[in-house]
Amino acid sequence: MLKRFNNILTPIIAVLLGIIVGTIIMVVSGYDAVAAFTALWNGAFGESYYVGEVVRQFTPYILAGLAVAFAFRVGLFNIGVEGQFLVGWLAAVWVGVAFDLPKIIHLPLAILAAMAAGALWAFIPGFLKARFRVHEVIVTIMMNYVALHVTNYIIKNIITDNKDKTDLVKESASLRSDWLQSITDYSRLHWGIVIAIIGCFVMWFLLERTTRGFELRAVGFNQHAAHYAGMSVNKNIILSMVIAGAFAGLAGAMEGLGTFGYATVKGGFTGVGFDGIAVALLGGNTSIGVFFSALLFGALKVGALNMPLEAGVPNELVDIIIALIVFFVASSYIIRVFLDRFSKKEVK
Amino acid sequence: MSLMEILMIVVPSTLLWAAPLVFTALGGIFSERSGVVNIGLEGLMVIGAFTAIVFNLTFVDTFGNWTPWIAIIVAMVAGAIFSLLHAVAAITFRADHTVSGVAINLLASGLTLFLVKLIYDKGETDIISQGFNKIDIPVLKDIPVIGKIFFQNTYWTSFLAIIVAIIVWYVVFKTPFGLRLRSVGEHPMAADTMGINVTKMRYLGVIISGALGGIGGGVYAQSITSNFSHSTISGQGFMALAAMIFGKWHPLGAMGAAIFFGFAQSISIIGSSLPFLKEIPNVYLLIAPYVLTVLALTGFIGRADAPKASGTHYIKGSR
Amino acid sequence: MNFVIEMLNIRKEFGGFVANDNITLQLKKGEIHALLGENGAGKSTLMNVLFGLYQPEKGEIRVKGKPVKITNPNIANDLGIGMVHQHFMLVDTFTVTENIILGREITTGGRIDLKKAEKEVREISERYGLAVDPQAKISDISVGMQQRVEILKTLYRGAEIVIFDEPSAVLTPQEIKELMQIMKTLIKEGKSIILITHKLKEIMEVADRCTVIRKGKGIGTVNVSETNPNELASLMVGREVVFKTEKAEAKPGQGVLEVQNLVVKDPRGINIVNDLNLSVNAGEIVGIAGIDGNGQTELIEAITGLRKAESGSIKLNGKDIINQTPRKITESGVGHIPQDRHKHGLVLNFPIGENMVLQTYNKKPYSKSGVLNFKEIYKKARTLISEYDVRTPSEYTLARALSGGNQQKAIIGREVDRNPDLLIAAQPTRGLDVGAIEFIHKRLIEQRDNGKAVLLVSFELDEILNVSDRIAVIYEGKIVAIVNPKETSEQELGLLMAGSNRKEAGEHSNA
Amino acid sequence: ACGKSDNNKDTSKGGDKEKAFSVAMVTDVGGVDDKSFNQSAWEGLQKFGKDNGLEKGKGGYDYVQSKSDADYATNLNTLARQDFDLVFGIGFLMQGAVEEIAKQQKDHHFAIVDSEVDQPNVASILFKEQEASFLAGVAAAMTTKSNKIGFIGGVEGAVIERFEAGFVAGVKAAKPEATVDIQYAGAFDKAELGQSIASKMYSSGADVVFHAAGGTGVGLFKEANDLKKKDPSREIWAIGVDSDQANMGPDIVLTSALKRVDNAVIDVSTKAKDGNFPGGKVALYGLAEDGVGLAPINSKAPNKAAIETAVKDWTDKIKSGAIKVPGTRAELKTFSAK
Ligand SMILES: Nc1ncnc2c1ncn2[C@@H]1O[C@H](COP(=O)(O)OP(=O)(O)OP(=O)(O)O)[C@@H](O)[C@H]1O
Ligand SMILES: Nc1ncnc2c1ncn2[C@@H]1O[C@H](COP(=O)(O)OP(=O)(O)OP(=O)(O)O)[C@@H](O)[C@H]1O
Ligand SMILES: [Mg+2]
Ligand SMILES: [Mg+2]
Repeated sequence: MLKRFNNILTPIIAVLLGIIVGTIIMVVSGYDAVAAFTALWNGAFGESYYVGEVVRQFTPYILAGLAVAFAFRVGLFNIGVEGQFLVGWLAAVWVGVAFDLPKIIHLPLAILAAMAAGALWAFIPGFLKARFRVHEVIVTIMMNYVALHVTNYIIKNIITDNKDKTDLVKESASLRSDWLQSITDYSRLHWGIVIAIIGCFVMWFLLERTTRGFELRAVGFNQHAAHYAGMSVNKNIILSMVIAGAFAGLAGAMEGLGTFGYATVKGGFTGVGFDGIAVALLGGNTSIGVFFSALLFGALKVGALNMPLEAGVPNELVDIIIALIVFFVASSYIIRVFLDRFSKKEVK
Repeated sequence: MSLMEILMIVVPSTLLWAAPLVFTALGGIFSERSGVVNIGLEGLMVIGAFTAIVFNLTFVDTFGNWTPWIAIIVAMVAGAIFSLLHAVAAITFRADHTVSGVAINLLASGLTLFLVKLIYDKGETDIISQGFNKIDIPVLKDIPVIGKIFFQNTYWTSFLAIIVAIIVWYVVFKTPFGLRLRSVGEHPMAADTMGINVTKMRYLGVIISGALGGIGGGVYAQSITSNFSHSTISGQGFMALAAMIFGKWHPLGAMGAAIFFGFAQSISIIGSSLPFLKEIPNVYLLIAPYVLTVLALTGFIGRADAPKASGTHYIKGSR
Repeated sequence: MNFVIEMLNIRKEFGGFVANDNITLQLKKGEIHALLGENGAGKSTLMNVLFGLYQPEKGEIRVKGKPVKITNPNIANDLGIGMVHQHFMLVDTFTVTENIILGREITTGGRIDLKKAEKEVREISERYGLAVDPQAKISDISVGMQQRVEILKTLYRGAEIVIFDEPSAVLTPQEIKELMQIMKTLIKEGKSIILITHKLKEIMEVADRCTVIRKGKGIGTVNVSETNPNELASLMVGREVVFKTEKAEAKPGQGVLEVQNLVVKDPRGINIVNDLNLSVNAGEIVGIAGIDGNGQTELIEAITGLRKAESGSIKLNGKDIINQTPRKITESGVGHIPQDRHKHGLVLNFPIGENMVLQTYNKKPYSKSGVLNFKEIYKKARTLISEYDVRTPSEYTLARALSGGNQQKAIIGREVDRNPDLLIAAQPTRGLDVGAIEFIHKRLIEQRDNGKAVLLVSFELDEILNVSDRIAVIYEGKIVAIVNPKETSEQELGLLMAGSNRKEAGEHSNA
Repeated sequence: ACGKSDNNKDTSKGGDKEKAFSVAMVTDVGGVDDKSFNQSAWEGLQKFGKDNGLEKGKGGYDYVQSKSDADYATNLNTLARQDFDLVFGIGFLMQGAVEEIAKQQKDHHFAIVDSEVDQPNVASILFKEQEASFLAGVAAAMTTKSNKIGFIGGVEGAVIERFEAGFVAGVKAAKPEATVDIQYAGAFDKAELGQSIASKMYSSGADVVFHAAGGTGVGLFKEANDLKKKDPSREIWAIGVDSDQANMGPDIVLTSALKRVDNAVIDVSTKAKDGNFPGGKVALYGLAEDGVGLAPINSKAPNKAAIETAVKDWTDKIKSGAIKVPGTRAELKTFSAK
């Protein structure tokens, strides 16, 4: 009981510690911390518009977080979410732009295309790992760069005629909703959040409740034992990357069919994939953890945009706070030690 | 273009690219050989780049020509100090090494940009006036053919990187320190029973990685970008990490891998001027370095084994 | 009295659990002092205290009469105490010499002087009769060799007192013999030895005195010359122990496993299993005797599908199963108690309950259309845990937290419960105490009596002789002899395992 | 139609007379000191603010820097919600976001730089970059001795293509025998790529290199400075872009192709303030509108005077419409300076 309580308390303390240290940094640098946090709060929850934006940001974070977490549970470190995300984004937009279909077919088709693209992109490192034992970290890093250049090339030379931006996806492939926008005062909130939440559930169910998940987890913990038990280690490695890639591709679809509605040529990475790593790790690589850490990230990121304007505080401060929170969560062992000591004293 | 001309362009630019990656990858080797996974190399480079540029801008009038050299020493110290965070988290607080490394990356970029805004009241620094410059290496530059290709229009830092890689190889494989470092990364309990202080060795490994990562960042900023902004270090730390793995945690291997990355990059740049590559759409050249790396790993490098205990915590008395 | 080491009233706790409770052990100069106790009795803990890895809560340690505080292994080394650990403390990727000099490197000009170090290692190894190749990599040498390296490590550091923690658990009979010889040599050279072992025979053979501990408490010290194995065993367990496992005559039935002309290559391309023929019938236990490295592991891995066979045939109940997937083979009726329970047998980070369905999770009732049924899984786990006496706080406890013996019981429970036609047991009792061994042997025989075929691989000749109905001797990848346990002796087996042919072996043992 | 909507706006907002006209901008991830168009835009905004007695901050003039592409819309919207009368989106990357927010915030004015948004409350600011780079091409052609000239582009796109086409046209016009080596880095923020490309160009004989590559171009100056430092007698030049980049290397920066985003920002702001907001229109800024230009020629340039004269000539010809500078590769093919 106490242990479970501490399990919940530890991340909360980590968040508090992050905020405290962030405050100290602000005070030392001569900024008004109260104004900064007020601005942060207002920028995240102050108006229904910002709430909508937070949820909008939260959506791809969940899915990118799941993409990292899922692979992690099978013992693979998927740094390639960014690339899988980009190809998913492009695929969704491509289908969204190129076809004219009823919504009931078009939207799922576009989403499936994104998942398939992300899955394909992740299949390569998964396959190379399984077949040739090539370290997935390097391959996924390299695949990120390849994705960036290839998607840029496709947007410029294949989807458009030398333009930097595709057309808007057709209404029939859009996740946007006038209703959601109207209740949040024109935020870009879209139906993707429903998909992301389903994604959380799917990951949980798949890993914890199915025989396939049993295999994946077994492979993650001990490949030899999994092999001994008759599971195909290679198949599960590839499968885990493919599923992770599908999550990442889905995250891309959120941007392509929801937030933006188009794809553009990019000068560099979006950062969503890399934030996904932090989201997953902060969430302990569980789906429920990813859900909450994505929410925290989304709120902090969106709220931060308001800080320079309203409080004159650089929004990098929020990056510092996020980093500190990750750091303290990582160091939760030491927090636990303190908590244990504390609770022991209480008992006595 | 003649082959000679091509080489005269490709080789120095390869080495220029490679140098910061070599330093940083060497840093990674120290950390991982001691058993601490260091995905925070990117962040350490950021700290190094930031420190070097700020120092350079501030003290260029005092130190003149020597400024960039002193700046990389300062960057080295800053990287070492910053890496202590990773060490404390990963070793003493038993944090997951990867999580802690990610925190280091996030913290480094947030903190440095915050400081840039605080110090300069804008999003990026000015351009330094004294960076690392192109040089011809005296004497060696006159060697026929070789001299022209390798020792002209090049940078001292490139050669420093190669020399440091050789020194690191010597230290890691030929000295008691190296033996102990490696033993701690392979089997910390065995090292402990031999009276080696596992915690101390791991701290040293991480701190040295911070120092070298700092140098890597400082070299990068002062020989390539000339200022510090959010995009100064964008992925080089991960490339260094890749070089380390590619090089199988071996200093000379990592150096070779870094040079290979540099070479692939240079080819992607010069490619469009080579007759036989001219017709190829640019995108193929842009992705060439990354695809080549993957192919190389798949084709003839194959499996790479990390130090056995890397990523684990050594808790005295546990089994 | 001339004690080199005195551990007086030592108490060591692990977060409330008392592993050593007021234990006293006194080591005379020049003696081999055995330390005996069940699994988990606290032997390793006591020795780790002596070696400076753990700090005792209470008690005093004296070296040559002087009270000392041993706060880390360096101090132990300086006091002349060396330890050969139960689980080897060797860096696989280093050479023999590097492992030995680690922490006490010989340098010239800041650089490790490997030449000089190798020379020194060679000198010591010659002096104590511990032949090793100083330049060999640890991962390339046999377990017996590795143990020599461990011993050399202590000698290199000038140890006067050497602690051996279960040194024979991993050795072949020949190697054990050599080890006993080595210990005697050490004593002759003026060293003193503490020996932890579960094998009473070894104690009787080499030890001078024996201290017994039970559940963390000291029971007492006896002179070996004044005692016998039965007395030692009952001191240790606290009750009478039966040694010879009771079993009825085997009633072999039809052939279950038929291996013909099997060839398996190792990664270097050498035929590690070389044209091997073997058959196991229903209702019998066939024991494979052999020195480690003669192809036992590969043979079993080939039968169970964990390793690719090059050629030949493996038939189960007449059906060819060669090079099928482990899943197919398991499902055609093979149970496998693997040699390395941590590597293959268990997912240590899974609850023990989930480990119980490691192969059957995808079958009814444990899952239905791909969805797990935890209720059924844990129900099964509870049954097996009580049936096989697995001592665990609960079925939800991670397998990692169980002791080796209990992990092994869990695996055996799981494998036997699947009711396989062929049960393969590789080193099923390695490192276990007498009580646990007895339990496991009974279960194997029970399987046989139920008309199943059992294939037992063990380096323990006692075990082979005791449990098997037929013994197949493996040498260089071939079955070189099939003998009847009742008509052979340990000597004969030993010689066969070393490659002498049947006739020679028979002559020798007769002579 | 556009004019009408403007008038509507003015009447609707006519009530609060006390409220000063306020204006703000959203930068892309570059920030206001990117030594490129964000910086230039911000300088314009600051100047406008000062000239009109505004304070930095709400109700005056301000900017918000985006941290990713996803932030554009949020930032534009935030500024509109803070009741800035006019909000600039700086850079073609913001096109989609501006279009979208403009549709929602119909009674706010927006402007987009470097792209077109067809909404009644959006002014699209485009530049005739080709005219500035044409002049840069003339300067380059008249400076080169090797007759080899380099062009480094950032990411391929319409804007950079205008720079490229104009530059090549300028070179051809002034010195038909000179060749231009064109290479794109694929990024606007990779100085190392710029440096490697520059290194390649200089070592294969080019002696003047022009960049239209934002931060990537920093590498060009680094390389040129390096070479110059190593061998001061070597005659090599670099040409900057957007703002006057002379301070990037007093010895090597020949001139810069100016894109006066600042002027355009001031112009549109002033018009909006005066009630003449060019909503729904494309405001095109070329040499004639003082929207583009060429920075002063480096005083160390060998034939500075001759270049200045030539530049002056061409400027007049372009302004008068006597020649039309090509803005695409296709147009370049048919271009002739005669
Ligand atoms: N690091 C530890 N943390 C907690 N408890 C421990 C630890 N090490 C040992 N113990 C406890 O101390 C008891 C004694 O363990 P020890 O390893 O000394 O037994 P042993 O006599 O060597 O057994 P074996 O014959 O299996 O080697 C164990 O039952 C275990 O419960
Ligand atoms: N870190 C630990 N925390 C708690 N208990 C531990 C720890 N390490 C070991 N133990 C306990 O120590 C006991 C003995 O462990 P050990 O691994 O020595 O078993 P063993 O019978 O010797 O197995 P093996 O055959 O693998 O040597 C077990 O009861 C185990 O639960
Ligand atoms: Mg023990
Ligand atoms: Mg044991």
